[in-house]
Amino acid sequence: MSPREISYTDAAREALAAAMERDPTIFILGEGIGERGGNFNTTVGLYERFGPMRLRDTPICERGFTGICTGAAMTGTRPVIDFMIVDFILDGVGELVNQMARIQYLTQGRLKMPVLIRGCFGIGSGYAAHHSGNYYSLFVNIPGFHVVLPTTPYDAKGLMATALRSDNPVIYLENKSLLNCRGPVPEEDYTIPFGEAVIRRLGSGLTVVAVGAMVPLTLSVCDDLASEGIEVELIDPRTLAPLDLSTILESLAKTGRLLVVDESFGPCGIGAEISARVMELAFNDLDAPVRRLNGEHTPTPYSPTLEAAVIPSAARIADAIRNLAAD
Amino acid sequence: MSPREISYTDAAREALAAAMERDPTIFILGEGIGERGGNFNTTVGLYERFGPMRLRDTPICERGFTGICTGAAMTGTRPVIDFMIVDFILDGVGELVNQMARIQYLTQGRLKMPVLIRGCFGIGSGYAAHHSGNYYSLFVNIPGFHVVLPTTPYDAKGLMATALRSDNPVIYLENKSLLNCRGPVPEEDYTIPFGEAVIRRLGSGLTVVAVGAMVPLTLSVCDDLASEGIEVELIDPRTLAPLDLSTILESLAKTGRLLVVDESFGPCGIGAEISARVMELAFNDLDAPVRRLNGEHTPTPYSPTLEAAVIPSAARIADAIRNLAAD
Amino acid sequence: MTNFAPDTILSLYRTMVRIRLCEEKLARAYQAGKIVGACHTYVGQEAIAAGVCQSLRDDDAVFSTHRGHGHALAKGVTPRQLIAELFGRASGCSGGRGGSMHLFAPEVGLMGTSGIVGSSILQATGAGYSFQLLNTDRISVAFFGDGAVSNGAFHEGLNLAAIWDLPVLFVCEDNLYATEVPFDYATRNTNVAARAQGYGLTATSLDGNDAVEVCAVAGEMVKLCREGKGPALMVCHTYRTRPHAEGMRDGGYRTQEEIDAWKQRDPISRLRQTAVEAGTVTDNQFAAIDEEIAAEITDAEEFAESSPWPDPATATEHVYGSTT
Amino acid sequence: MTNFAPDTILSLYRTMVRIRLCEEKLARAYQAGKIVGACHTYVGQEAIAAGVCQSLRDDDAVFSTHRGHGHALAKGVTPRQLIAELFGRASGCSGGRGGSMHLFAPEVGLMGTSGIVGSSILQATGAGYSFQLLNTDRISVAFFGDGAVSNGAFHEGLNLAAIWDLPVLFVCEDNLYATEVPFDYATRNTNVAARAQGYGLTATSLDGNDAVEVCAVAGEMVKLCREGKGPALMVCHTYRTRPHAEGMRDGGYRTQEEIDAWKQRDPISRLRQTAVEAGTVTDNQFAAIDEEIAAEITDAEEFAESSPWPDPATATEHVYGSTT
Ligand SMILES: Cc1ncc(C[n+]2csc(CCOP(=O)(O)OP(=O)(O)O)c2C)c(N)n1
Ligand SMILES: Cc1ncc(C[n+]2csc(CCOP(=O)(O)OP(=O)(O)O)c2C)c(N)n1
Ligand SMILES: [Mg+2]
Ligand SMILES: [Mg+2]
Repeated sequence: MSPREISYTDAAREALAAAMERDPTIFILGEGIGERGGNFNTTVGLYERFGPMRLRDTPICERGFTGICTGAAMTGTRPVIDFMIVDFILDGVGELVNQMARIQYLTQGRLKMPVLIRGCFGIGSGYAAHHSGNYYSLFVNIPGFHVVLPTTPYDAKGLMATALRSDNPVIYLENKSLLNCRGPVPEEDYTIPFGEAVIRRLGSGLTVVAVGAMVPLTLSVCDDLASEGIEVELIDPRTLAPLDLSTILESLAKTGRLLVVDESFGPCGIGAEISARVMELAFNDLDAPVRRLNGEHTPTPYSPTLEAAVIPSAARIADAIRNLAAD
Repeated sequence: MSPREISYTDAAREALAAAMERDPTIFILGEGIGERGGNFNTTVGLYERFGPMRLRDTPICERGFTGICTGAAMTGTRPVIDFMIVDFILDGVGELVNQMARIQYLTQGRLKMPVLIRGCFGIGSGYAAHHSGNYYSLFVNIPGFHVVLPTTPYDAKGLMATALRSDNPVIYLENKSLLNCRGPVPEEDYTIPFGEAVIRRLGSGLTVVAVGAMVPLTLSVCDDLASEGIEVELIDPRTLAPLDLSTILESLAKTGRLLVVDESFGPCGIGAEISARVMELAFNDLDAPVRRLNGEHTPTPYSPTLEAAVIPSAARIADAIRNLAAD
Repeated sequence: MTNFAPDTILSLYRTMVRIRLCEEKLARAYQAGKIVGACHTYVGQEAIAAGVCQSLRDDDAVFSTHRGHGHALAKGVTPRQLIAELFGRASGCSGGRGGSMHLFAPEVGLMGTSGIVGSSILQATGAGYSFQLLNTDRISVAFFGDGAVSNGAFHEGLNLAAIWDLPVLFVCEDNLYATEVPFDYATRNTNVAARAQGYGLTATSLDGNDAVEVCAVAGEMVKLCREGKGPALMVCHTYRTRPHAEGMRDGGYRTQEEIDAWKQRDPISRLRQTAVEAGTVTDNQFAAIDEEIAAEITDAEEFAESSPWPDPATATEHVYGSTT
Repeated sequence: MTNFAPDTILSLYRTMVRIRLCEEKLARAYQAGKIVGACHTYVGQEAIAAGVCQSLRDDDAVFSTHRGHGHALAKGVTPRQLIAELFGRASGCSGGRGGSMHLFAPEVGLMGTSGIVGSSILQATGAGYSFQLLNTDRISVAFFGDGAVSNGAFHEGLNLAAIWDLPVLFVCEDNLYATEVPFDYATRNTNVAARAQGYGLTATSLDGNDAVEVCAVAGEMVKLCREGKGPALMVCHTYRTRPHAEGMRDGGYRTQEEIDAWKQRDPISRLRQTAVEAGTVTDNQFAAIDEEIAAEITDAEEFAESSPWPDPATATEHVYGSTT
């Protein structure tokens, strides 16, 4: 029997529903996450199962409900904040950084901060300047957060399950372009540990670490490149904080070359961190400098011709790989 | 005649006053920046000179006045936001990132965004978790901002003068430990271009790029190190966006070794960016991997014993330099 | 009604029809895949943009929302510029960079629509600050929905405008819902005018589907602000008759009866009928406008469709202005 | 007054004296350089923390501000734990990690003081959400100053508490100034109780320097919240008689006459005098408390001073809890 295939969104929701069944202290706040089931179907069917106290529609007050979830997590419940589009998180950054991320530390661990923060991100489909944000590097920079970017339905479920057992605030980010992708997902509950990368493709020519939607996009060019004689080893870190450097370093020890592909901004981005860490830890393994391929350092334009110009495309990824192979 | 020596804060204020004299569209918003002259004396005497319309005390509503200054800059004035302690900026991040940083782009330059955003930052003196923040990496990551960190009275004045002539939002950050430092400052108006680093000490052994208060701290150990035979070339980038890479690369070409010292968080910080860029551009000049010395990745604790443990000290800087020299 | 010259009536009507026909064109274009991203239409609320902007000058500043096509057109953006923008063309008012939620035409005082709820309130307040500091009699206008009322920006913006006596007109378009969340769920106090008075603003509520009333009240409030007696707020009760955004389902949260009842209060036919009945304007005059605008919109769509795409090489321009 | 048993009067008095003597000790320690960073004292406002916390249980949650020593002591943090914390010692209530603006003692329901204005309002609202979801009769309390009223957190927090009927008591301590900015500059409407009613809360204003009144009103409001009839807000009119923070000058923004007038309304001597005059409690009983607390504070300072510093090796612990 071939395994069941479901969508990314359904997989994440399955883990959420199972956790809510098990843990009555979980509740969800967000705009349209109640009866409506979420703008991106993140909570479809849950209102009917768990009722209005556990799926609570909010007015448009992102700072407010971020602060509220902080206080709730300090007093015995496990809040889920569904930001819908992750750009809206920016109005809550004060509550996230000054409060949520610091209270475990300030109480020496006497209080826990089990909050799941989720939102859809990424450039594409003309979402334009205010709905295309990628803010994971910011949350990697700040101590106290886990940052999770599932790229398959299987991972969406398993990482969600882990997030909903963590003591820590978890930023769980769903790339808009992946929401409808389908893949095999076991029916039973399972967890995927944070900080364990997965190798999406084995290869000995060079190593690519791709982030979010760049994982399947990079994968899509690997066969062509193989026919040119370039064997890519593709690593999906799955969580950026914690970051599984060992898997990257092991691959690099084999290939000697590393490219980081990330649609987000380059400066002080996750690619910079990976690059710097790899140099610090494995300078002698490097046959060429670590390279980064990022989106352009601009706000996201609307027009399809402009939008396409600011993100890594399959062609640009392939070129970057070719250049590194030849470096 | 030896040149006049004044304090860092006085130097910055001198440039601000001169600009206000010249440009009647400049006004300042903040808490206690009117008659009181600013918690850190940033505006002492200006209220008397320029009156209540141009120095306007605000209620405690950081998001509000950040948004207001965005709208003001779009309509012909040049606002200055004085955040006092820069941690308070976090409540305004939505307005800064989603709006202020993007409107020049979205209008194809038909609107300008001349806003000066200033605040005091840095770990020290028991300011603790909510008053010790360093958020420059965040603003380097986001396109649209200039990020300026003067470390001497001379630079404080010249960079302030440049900021107040720029079309762009400028994040002007003053390290609390430098506010009272004194140094030679010409009386006349002058500007310092953004993106021009300065070499604080010449040396051929290795290169250190230090950020903010780490510049004088690093300088303080250089002579001792010289007596051990380690000649440090110390670079103060002065602005992190734009970043003067040429000066760093030229120095590296000579020394072959680079250390970045930054009291702020390592992951996705400015040190990671410098490290990654340097590797990309000058891999073959590197005799050893670029090293970073950062503050610990934790909230800032209060107690002097803990606080001292989370920031680079003179001793730790010296050790890091010795290790790199021996690498 | 009697207060208004036929020219004003015709002008209000023209603006409303322009908005309506543009929106209908855009809705069809969205279905045809010519528009991507978000597209929130203004159908049913046209009287508000038309009535408010009637009293504004080009150098007054309007700050708008995600539902901003109507505000843009009423402030003077042309249908060509609007449609071309949503089609992602270089000839759009933002050069194709913005799309529906980022319309900018500072030349005519359209200082931006916004994909973030609440910001218009703050930016308009800031423009008021500029105008006061520059000692002009320009004013600024913030449009926002009922959904913004429970946001901190409302609180902070209104308060700052009030304590500094800024020349800002706040226009709350209460269409009963924020996406699908009813206003009376989002707050225990839906009386936005009373709340604004609580901050010290001059404020009033009115029928937002009555262009004449909107225009009359806005005229007074604009005058107040221009004379330095601002800020002021007007709450316009209204309804959007299309889904929250194009491509979204519209069920579950409201009834067909409610939609139908509001369609009966359509601002365009109401203005026309009242004016014809009062004998102020003839039906022929209205019909002529219908024809004129229909042609204008057809032309605008053709213009948009034949306009060039933006050059990808320009995608990274204008992130920064100059720093001398 | 007549409503309260002598025990309650003595308890209020004891708490207030404990706060006062602690604060005076801390102020001197600050001058002596034993305390670094920010240190905002509560002198003059003691009746509020004492009166409100009198009706709270250990498992009720208090969220406090930058001026939070009084709230901490009234909620059950001991002077030893408080002074040791400000001295940066491992025996402090936050293990020396927090200092004045980050006091935490969840064991007794002190859920944190905060260096950021406004957050206490939101976090208390969230605790109310927990208590409602968990179906307990616990309540939460947000203390905040007049300065927070013009912040978006006030607007968003009160609104959410109101629409969800959360068991939260909001306590606004209106001491006329936010640092040096007068409340009547920061807003055109200083009637915070009326404003809270505008959001749908039960709300009232009272004399915050009268411990008996604070205690009586708080008792009622706590009961209301515990019975699920919250949220509620009380505005306590009061005054801080020391500078905004230790080490700051105190001139320019207020007059010596104003300070002196408020010193006449000192909550501690008022309670004592009234109770003695009413014959409820004898002056000797009060004097005994003075002595008891003086000894307690002396002991606390000695304890703090002889406590070990935190081990630098622990500085990076507890950034994360576990993730299984
Ligand atoms: C800060 C923020 N949060 C959430 C959204 C998503 N969103 C877009 S429109 C909307 C509803 C707005 O309602 P309202 O203000 O009443 O305007 P209307 O759509 O009814 O015209 C929401 C929640 C947003 N754009 N900005
Ligand atoms: C968000 C934020 N902005 C600014 C400050 C700086 N600050 C500390 S206390 C204070 C005044 C607070 O006034 P109020 O709330 O009335 O409390 P009070 O000091 O009078 O007790 C300010 C502005 C802060 N702590 N947090
Ligand atoms: Mg609405
Ligand atoms: Mg106060």
